[in-house]
Amino acid sequence: MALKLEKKYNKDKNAWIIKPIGEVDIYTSPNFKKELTDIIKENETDVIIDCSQLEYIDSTGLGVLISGLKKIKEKDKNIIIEHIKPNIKKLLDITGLNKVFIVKE
Amino acid sequence: MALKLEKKYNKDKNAWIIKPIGEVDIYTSPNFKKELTDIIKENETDVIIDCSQLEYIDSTGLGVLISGLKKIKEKDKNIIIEHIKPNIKKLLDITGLNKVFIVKE
Amino acid sequence: MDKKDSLKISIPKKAEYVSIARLTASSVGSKMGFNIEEIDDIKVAIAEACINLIQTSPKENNDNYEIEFNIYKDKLIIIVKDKKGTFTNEEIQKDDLKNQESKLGLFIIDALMDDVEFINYKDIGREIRMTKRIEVVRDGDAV
Amino acid sequence: MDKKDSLKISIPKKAEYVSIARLTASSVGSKMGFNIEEIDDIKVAIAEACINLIQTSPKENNDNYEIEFNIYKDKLIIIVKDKKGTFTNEEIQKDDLKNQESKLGLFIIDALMDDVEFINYKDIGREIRMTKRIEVVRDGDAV
Ligand SMILES: Nc1ncnc2c1ncn2[C@@H]1O[C@H](COP(=O)(O)OP(=O)(O)O)[C@@H](O)[C@H]1O
Ligand SMILES: Nc1ncnc2c1ncn2[C@@H]1O[C@H](COP(=O)(O)OP(=O)(O)O)[C@@H](O)[C@H]1O
Repeated sequence: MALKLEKKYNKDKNAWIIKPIGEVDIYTSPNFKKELTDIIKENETDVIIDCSQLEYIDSTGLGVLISGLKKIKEKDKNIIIEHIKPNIKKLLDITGLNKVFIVKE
Repeated sequence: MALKLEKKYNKDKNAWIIKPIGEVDIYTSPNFKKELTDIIKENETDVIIDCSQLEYIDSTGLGVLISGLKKIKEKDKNIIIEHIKPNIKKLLDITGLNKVFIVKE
Repeated sequence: MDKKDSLKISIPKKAEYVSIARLTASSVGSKMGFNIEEIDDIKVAIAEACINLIQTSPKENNDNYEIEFNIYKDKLIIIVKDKKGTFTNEEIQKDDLKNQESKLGLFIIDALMDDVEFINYKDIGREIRMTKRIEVVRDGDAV
Repeated sequence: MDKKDSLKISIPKKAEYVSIARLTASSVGSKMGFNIEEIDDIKVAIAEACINLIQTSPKENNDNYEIEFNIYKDKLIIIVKDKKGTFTNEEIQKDDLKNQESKLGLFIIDALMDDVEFINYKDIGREIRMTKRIEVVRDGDAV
């Protein structure tokens, strides 16, 4: 399965929302990294990752999130992870990343 | 995926209806053969195979149908294949079995 | 055209594992950019090749058999092989086959694949070699 | 407990094929009777092992790597192996790993599998060997 990325600006929240649909894995994460990095570079807002249709993420995908977090913190903004499924919540718990990111289920 | 078999007697049509749900393949066809043979042995009616939820059949499954047809013809009854999906219709066409069985799409 | 990649699976000669061959075929086919109907053809054909090999294998030969997926830009060559045994003419000629089911299997493989060969290798086994060509070269979801 | 069956796949060291390892793992796991969450654990762990091996493999070694599924009544042992190369301590010790992603991968494998070993074989390569036990022996849809 491949990865589709939807992104839009939400005025109410003053945040960019990225919605990965499918799988962020070793094959698709380079593209995910490019999109996330571009959004962080070009904007001065928080970034919400809407994970309602993210079926799977591996360590390379988590690595992209961590690297995005480092970049966005330099601008005093944040990454918020929303609507994650239990299988992905489990990975954030295992890796301790649940304490690093703002995670809303 | 496994195979589930539903069977019931239809009074209006005076026929037994077998509905294979899933896949009739080299692994599941022995069981399908047993069920079909039993129904033919124990009854003096036509047998309708309702294929609306048959996703896949291989040569071993087609073999079961042929062997059932031979047995039921000895009783002057018939096997009617109903609601088949295009992928399975294609196999009946390829093998010429569309001319041997009564097939209703 | 040069070969790009090759995948191999080795599976027990048992009915319950044929579905793994189908699954792998479907995954490889979709990565290569075959359309849904073509992927289905490949799955169905590979299953028939596995069935043929399992059913013609002598009981005492319970080694795994192998399936090789050779991926080219414009075609997929699938080789289903057993390191022991030979095909007899009986087993591979549709016209004089006594066994009804095997006949059906061969009809199906022939109809769905572009090219099919049954090959015996002296002392090192036998293989069914099937080719499916990509008519329109598309981009798959990978490869 | 005696080994029942063994399945092997050999795949190119490329990102796009890791999904085939996941798919095969999921299919084997379901046949063995693991429950849905356990199957997911196995899929996730095998992917991390593949990623680790692909990413620590020197560029010039582009041979396929292999995954072996050893099926026992009460457990699955998965071996992800490369016929060349050795793991360095750098690569397999979570505590002093510099690379953030690899560290995550090792954490994940350790948490999801019952037993994990990184093994170097002198001159004949290296492997990651992972065991998942079936807590309750159930009937799978096959095997
Ligand atoms: N268990 C964990 N595994 C990986 N990263 C973690 C974990 N817990 C927290 N992190 C966070 O990931 C981020 C990046 O980690 P860091 O060690 O700084 O990476 P690097 O050394 O590559 O720059 C940090 O904010 C770190 O706190
Ligand atoms: N293309 C075909 N392939 C297989 N079976 C077919 C085909 N066309 C018709 N059949 C029918 O399948 C049935 C069984 O075939 P038959 O040769 O009598 O089997 P057997 O010799 O094993 O008893 C027959 O009714 C036959 O006509």
